[in-house]
Amino acid sequence: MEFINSHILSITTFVPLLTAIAVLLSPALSIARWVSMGGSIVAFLASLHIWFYFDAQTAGLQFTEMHEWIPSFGIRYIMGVDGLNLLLIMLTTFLTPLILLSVWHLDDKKQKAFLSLFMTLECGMLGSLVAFDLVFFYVFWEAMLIPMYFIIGLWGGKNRIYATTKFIIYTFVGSLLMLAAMIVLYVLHFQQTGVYTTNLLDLYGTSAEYSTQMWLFAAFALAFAIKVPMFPFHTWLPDAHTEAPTSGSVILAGVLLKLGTYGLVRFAIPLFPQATATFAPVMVALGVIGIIYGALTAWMQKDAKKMVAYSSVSHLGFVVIGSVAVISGGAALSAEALTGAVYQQINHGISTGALFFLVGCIYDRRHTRMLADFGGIAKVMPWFAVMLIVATLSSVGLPGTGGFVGEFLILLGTFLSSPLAGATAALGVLLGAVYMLTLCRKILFGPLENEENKTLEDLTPREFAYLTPLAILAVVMGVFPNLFLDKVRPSIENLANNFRNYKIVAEAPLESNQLLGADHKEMGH
Amino acid sequence: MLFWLILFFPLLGAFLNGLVLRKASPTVSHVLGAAALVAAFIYALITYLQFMGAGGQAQVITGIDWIDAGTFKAPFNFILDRLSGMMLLIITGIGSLIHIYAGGYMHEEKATYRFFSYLNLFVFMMLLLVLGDNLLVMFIGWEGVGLCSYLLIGYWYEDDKNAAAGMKAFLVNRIGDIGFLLGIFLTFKYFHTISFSQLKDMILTAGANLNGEQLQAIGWITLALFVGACGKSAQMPLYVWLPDAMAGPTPVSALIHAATMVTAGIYMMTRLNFLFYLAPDTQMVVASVGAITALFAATIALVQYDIKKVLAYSTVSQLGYMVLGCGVGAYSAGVFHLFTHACFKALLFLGAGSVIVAMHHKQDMREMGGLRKFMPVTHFVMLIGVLAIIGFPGLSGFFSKDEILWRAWTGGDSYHIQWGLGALAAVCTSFYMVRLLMLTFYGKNRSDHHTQEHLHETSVVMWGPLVVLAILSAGVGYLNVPHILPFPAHLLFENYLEPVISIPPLVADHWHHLHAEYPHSLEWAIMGVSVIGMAVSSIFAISMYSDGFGKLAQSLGSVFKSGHRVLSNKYYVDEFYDAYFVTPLRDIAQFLWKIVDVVIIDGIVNGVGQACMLIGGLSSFRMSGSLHRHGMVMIVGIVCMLSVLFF
Amino acid sequence: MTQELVFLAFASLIAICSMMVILSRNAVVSAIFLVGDLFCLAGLYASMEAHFVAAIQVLVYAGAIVVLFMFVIMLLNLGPDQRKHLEVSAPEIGVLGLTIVGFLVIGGLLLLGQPTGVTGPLTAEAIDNAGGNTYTVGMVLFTKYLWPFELASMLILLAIIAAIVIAKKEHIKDGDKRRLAHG
Amino acid sequence: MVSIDHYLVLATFMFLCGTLGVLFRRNLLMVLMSIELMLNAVNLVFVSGSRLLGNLDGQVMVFFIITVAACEAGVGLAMVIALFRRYGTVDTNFLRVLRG
Amino acid sequence: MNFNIPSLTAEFYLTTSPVLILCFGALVAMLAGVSRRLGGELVIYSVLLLSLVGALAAAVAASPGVETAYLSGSYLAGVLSRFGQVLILLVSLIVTLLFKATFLRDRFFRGEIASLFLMVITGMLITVASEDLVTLFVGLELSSIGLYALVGYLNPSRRSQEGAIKYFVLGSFAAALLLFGFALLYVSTGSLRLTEVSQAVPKLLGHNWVKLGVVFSLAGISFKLALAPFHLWAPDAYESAPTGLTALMATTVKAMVIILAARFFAGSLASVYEVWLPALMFVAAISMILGNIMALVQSSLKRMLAYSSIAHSGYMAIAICASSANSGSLPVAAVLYYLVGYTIVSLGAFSILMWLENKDNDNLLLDDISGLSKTHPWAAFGLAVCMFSFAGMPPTVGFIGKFFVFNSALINHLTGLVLIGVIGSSISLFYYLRVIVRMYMADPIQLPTQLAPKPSLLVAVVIGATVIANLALGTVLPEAAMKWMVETSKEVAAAPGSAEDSQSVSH
Repeated sequence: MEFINSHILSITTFVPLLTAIAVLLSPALSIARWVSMGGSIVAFLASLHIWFYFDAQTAGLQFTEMHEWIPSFGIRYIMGVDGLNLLLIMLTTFLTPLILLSVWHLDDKKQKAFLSLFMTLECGMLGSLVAFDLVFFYVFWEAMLIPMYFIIGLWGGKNRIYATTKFIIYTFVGSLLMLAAMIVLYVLHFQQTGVYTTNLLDLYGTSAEYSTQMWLFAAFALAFAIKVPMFPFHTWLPDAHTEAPTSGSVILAGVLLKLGTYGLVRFAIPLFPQATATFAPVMVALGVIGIIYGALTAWMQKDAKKMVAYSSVSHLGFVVIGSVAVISGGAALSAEALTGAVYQQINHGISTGALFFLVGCIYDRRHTRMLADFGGIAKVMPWFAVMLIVATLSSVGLPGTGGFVGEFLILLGTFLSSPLAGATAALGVLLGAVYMLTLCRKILFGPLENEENKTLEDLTPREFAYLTPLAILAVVMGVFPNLFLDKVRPSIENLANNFRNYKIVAEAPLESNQLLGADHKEMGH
Repeated sequence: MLFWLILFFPLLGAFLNGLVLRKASPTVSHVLGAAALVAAFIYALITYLQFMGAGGQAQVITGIDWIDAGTFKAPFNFILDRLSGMMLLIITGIGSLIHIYAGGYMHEEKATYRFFSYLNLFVFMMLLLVLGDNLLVMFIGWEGVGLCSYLLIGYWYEDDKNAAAGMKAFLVNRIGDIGFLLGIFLTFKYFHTISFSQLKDMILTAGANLNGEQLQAIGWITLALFVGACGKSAQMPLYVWLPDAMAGPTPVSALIHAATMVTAGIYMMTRLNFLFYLAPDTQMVVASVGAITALFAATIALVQYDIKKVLAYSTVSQLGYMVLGCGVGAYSAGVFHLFTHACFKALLFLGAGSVIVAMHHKQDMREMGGLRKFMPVTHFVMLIGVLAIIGFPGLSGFFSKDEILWRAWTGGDSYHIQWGLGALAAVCTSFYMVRLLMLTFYGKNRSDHHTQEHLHETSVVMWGPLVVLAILSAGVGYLNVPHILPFPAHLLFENYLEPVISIPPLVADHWHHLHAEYPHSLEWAIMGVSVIGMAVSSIFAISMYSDGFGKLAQSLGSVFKSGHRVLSNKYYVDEFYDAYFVTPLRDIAQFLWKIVDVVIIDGIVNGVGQACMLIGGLSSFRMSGSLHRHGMVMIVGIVCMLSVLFF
Repeated sequence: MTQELVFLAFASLIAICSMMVILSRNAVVSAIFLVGDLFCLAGLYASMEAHFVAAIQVLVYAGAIVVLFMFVIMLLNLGPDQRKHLEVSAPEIGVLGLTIVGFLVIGGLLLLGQPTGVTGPLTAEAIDNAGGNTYTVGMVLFTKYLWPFELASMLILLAIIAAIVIAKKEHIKDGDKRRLAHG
Repeated sequence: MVSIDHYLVLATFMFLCGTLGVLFRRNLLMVLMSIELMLNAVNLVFVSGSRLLGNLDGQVMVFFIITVAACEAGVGLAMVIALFRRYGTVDTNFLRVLRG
Repeated sequence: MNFNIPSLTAEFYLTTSPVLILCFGALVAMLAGVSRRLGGELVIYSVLLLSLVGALAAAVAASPGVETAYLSGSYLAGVLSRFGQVLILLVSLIVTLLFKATFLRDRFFRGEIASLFLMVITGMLITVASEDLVTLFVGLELSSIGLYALVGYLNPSRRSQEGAIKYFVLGSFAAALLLFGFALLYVSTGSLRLTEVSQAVPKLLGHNWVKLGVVFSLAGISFKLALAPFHLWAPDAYESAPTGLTALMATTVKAMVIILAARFFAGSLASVYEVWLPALMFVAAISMILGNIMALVQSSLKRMLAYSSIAHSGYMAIAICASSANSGSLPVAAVLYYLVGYTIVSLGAFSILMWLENKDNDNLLLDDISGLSKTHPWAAFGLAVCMFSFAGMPPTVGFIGKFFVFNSALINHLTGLVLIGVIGSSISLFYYLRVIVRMYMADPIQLPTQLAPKPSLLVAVVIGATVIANLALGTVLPEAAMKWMVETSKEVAAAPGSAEDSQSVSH
């Protein structure tokens, strides 16, 4: 038990990687499927362990794990969980088995590679969620791009190469700038304390000159803004989504984008509080523009998947403005908005994941996603209709679904921070309904005219199996949000109230701390 | 606890019908759906009686926590007081009747599980709306009923028009909902709570201690909430969805778009009356919007041919009255009209539904006529309904509408115009309702042979509820008889609601001054004007339409040709919205996508890449190939290095 | 004074010869001017009392290297360059100007720099006392620079092998046809 | 007195001539000769420096440079011959296959 | 007048034994090549292997732990020299082994070629172990002249001949530039020994001769390192050379010059960084931009890798820039780490190319590797790892190397250079990905020439080893390797002790 508690994060993170290798080595696809499913379920169970043993009373870092990695540079293997990443870890491990289920039927030659890449991707995502060392985080953050790159590039649609190249280069540019900023921060910390470290917990205390902070924040924010993606940096997303296979889209929308907002909350904001306060209006403005812009462009789309993709731009605009809603003249963040932002990340993962799954369902049947090719599907696929409507409602933030809780809290907090921004962002609620209902109407309703649509088969049991948990979760998260919010509250309040000088302590003291300090100075200095 | 069962049954019904019994026969769905409602009604009745037995003091029923973030708290708490108790009865009671009726109306459908599931869900949501103790629980119901309305309007989704109408309803409601949300935000920002009971305590005990900022905020809060009310209660300028919503099955129109959901705005304003009292400017806006809506919709209803459209505009108009009532501070009058309207408008809709069923789903009044012979019961109850709505003395509408108009007149000098608009609307009301009655039930039958053959009275499942509603429509008016009329008990209803309506101390003087005694003669005069107007316009309508579209009707139509055209096109409001809001928005969206996204942003992104390629191609072309070029580049490099170093 | 005159004479000859080396159309003429250049340099070296260097300049450079050039020129039987004008494009003329200006600046900069005053022990007198230039150079070469001197033998060996490898008559294939098509 | 400056300027001029020859003469033999010119300019600097500084390292360096020059000339002329054998010319304009 | 006559002790022979062994090997190979009977492939192969392995063993064993200068700096024995020599010898050994597995084996394993090859390596070993400009120059020329010949005439073709001539002419031109620089340095400082130069230079700060000398020297070094704008030989030479030699050039020459540059700039001239820093920053920046941009439009893989190597030289130059005053040995350690990483990755990439090439197709184009994942999955995988590593994606050594380089640069506030590096890396990702796209996401194109079907065991082992080393240095080994680099690079700043004082006798 002791061992498990102290290594649970490594287990959660690296079981998928081991699974990926096992998948590659397994002799037949049928075995590979079971291996990957088994691995993902083990990861899920491990994350459940975290969930149940997570102490909801503290804002501290739990299940910490630390090993030396490159001690000469003060780079360590540090993992930990607190309220800000707990839910995202759960979301990742929860979505993965569902996605594996959704590709169960595929049996082309490359499928084994797909499963392996996918498990690698899971490892990358989990790693970047739990890492508490800048460089360690960066390794996962970048390494994650590779499997995603192949997933889009190998299993994507017609224009997949353009899309996947755009995806990876866009992200890479931002990330490299972030890397540079990380190093600058690291140098600053050295100049102030005489210790080289990339341990995030130590770096939180680093104070930088105002102008430096601005640049560093800009670099971090750019990297995350691209990942999110925020308004002017979003154009990779529709392409990536349109071309990616269903499973890729689900994980992309479900988790990958969240890493951007997570990064904002975990890194950019607490590391550079002054700059955050200064940049907050810009971020909010871009977020609000994104909300409205994403919604309007989504409305115009003729391709169902592209529509859902643009909807992500809009929805993540909410998360962004929720993350940077400063109140009391920049002294604190709005705890409501921050809660909403953290919560909305999960909701978006669930609802948009479901939407992509659903679009995938009809794409599998008809090999088209053009809205014009559908209409009246509700008649032949009533259960599909139920699922689509549930997902739509969750996506538009109808009360009773998780989307509402998140959006409401974000809007509330933003309103407290800036009434104008809050009110404008609230327009997104309306516009969100505009395009989502358009989607529903064009697919489900209207006359069933197309001959090919008349013989469509309703959801198969397998499809049920991966859609139902999402639908149930969407409702549960809307009705019992406190189940989740209770876990994250201390962390969020800690960040919201103290972001000006943010600190988190590790619940279990980090081991091998004795290596901090003097002996690194000899590194040529 | 019984209270929870009231909520539970409709939800259970919705769940079973919607997700479990999808293969069940229509009868099973119907029985299940109706039984859930009847059970809810019974428990509601018991709860209500217990509640009144205990003295009718408002009580808060604590449920589980819902949202808890930062300082924001929104638990699932419910408030049971005289207002919500009454609404509880209206919703479950009238709801039960309509559910029963719906079985008959929908008997031709092959599978009605969806219908009854939505309908039950609607009742559940409506109950949440009226019972919620805070703005957010109310908002669940508020949006939830909107959702059910959306689903039910688009019930026959195979016709694209219906789906579009449902969407329109949802979206227009969402505009209002944004207002509602902003109201919530403002409330929380300035009062740090969104619970009705706490808010009420705060306002009433704070008395004059409210600071200026808070008072100003109240103005904005009430205005924002009123925007929400406009959406839900179909007021100008957001009423446009309601006429289109008639695309849904008629029981839906009766339950949602006449009796319950559309009154949510009035309910909400009454619930928060203590805030509205503190915002005189908002009240002025409310009253004006109500009065204008009342008249505006009534004029449109004058020339409609679709029987449900007439009723729809009539509903808008009547809602205008209620809003007017709230605007002039006569919340009990508004709510009373809500109550009576729920009865008679449900009756009218269901009656119209019977007619429609008999006419094989034809709704055009030009093809009806003379149905009295075929459908005597329906004719009789419709007659009562019409008389009730036009304010025929002695029937419920008379009392409730009269009270509102009277309070409008006495609401202060500035409200006389609103009274005038309301009175004029009443005149119109009697004209178009009588016109409806005449065109439908009197004169010659104008339908084709085939339809005529099958005309017959509907089954007891359908006319039974009608009779109950007719009795209610005729009788409930006596719950609130004005002082001037000889009756054993005066203003029972107003007294009943007294604990709910609470004028904050800050403005109490002003309102007591307004309520100072007026001469009875004035009250008689006001009432007289209404009654005379009603009588004249009714007679006019009877004479015009005694035998279908008589000469008079046609010549009037040709004389006021342009007026007629404007009215029958509903003042071109939809077209106006389309041209000035929807189309520009669509153009902007198209521009954003096609130009900003694809050309500008993506153009820059790809342009950078292409520029790199171009530079690469050019430089590799210019520089390489020749040995001497290589050397030259090196020399240029040295010169550059020198200049970097030396200059 | 004599020294200045000697320098002036040799320097002007060197300048003229250098220019002629690169300007003359015929390679043979260039080679002859190069020989002149080398002789003049040898003279300069001698005037600086660098006798050993002056000697090998004449022996190795003029006597071996340039002769090798001449030999090759004769072997290939190259006529004068047929081009009337230098075939240069506008950017190349720009580079020409830039190069000339650049080296003018470099010359100027060199003139601006003054000798740093670093002096070693081996002044002219010291060398004379030690046994003359050649002796001293030899001593330096075989003590301090013994290692590179030995390696220089490897270098020459390498050059010989390389020259053999390069000039060996061998069937040379056309190489990558696709690549040629690209070019 | 002839100062080091004179030698430096002369060397620079030679170096310039050599550079221009490399850059602008299309005859490979001329290019090789120009390189020799450049090396000689360097030698001049070394020898004059050696005298100025009072050490003989410069003259030793010249010795090595001459060796290297000889080697380069040998290899280069072998290449010229190989080239001529193939193309019948020593014009560098024929060296245009590799580019891009 | 006293001259120190060096007494060539056993210790001297021992320390210089790597060079001596190689020289001996070269002579043996040459002599064996003359004889028809002895000149067989196997004999030459064994001579090559024996001398390389021997030299490697000698290099590992013979070097003293403390940096010691022999013959007044002509031969510098120490950790850094050993590092360079071992790296060069290892790569040469691997290249030799790889040649055994390619279609060029009958050409490569001939006496004269083998002796040229060994002498080239000798030149490199001399260069990395020298702080005397004379020796350094001789060593450089030894390696260069040999390479000129090998590039063009190991497998003569029109293309390789042209490449060799261009390489030769430009190389000689650059040598002249380098010498002009040396001459000016000599004129101003009065010495040709780096330690003495470094002692003299601080007093001469701002002296035009020094500055000009540095500029010309830098031009020469930049040429060898293929830094833009002195880079244009590289694509031609890389493309025209047999791939094995390309690998050798891309890795060992770079290693040699980087160590030379580290001694030159980070060591001797560190205290006067104002003199060279702007110029080096200029070439570094231009290299990163131009190298990456020009690589974008290449269709030949080797040419693309050549431009990419230009860009990588730029990254390494960043770290050299960072080694300006008071920055200690960290930047040099970073550049050495980067160098090792780059060497491993390049070897991996070139050995895969060598596997795929054959007589008819010795210059692979992007078209050739279209759909490689279907025909040669392991080759595609290996090349993909190399590409991601080149691009600096974790968890490969490319990332860690880039991190160290950027790290050392930012510690010294070279933000602008790092930004340019970031931009360059972003551009570079595109062309590296294009290789992957072609291999994995395109279908095979029907080609007139087929790729070699299967790798020999040796090639497979080499590729596997590079991939494993690549990933290991990217994940678990950075610490250990970096420690080693730091130890190695400490010598750069310190002046070497001299072995002469105790060993010389007075004349």
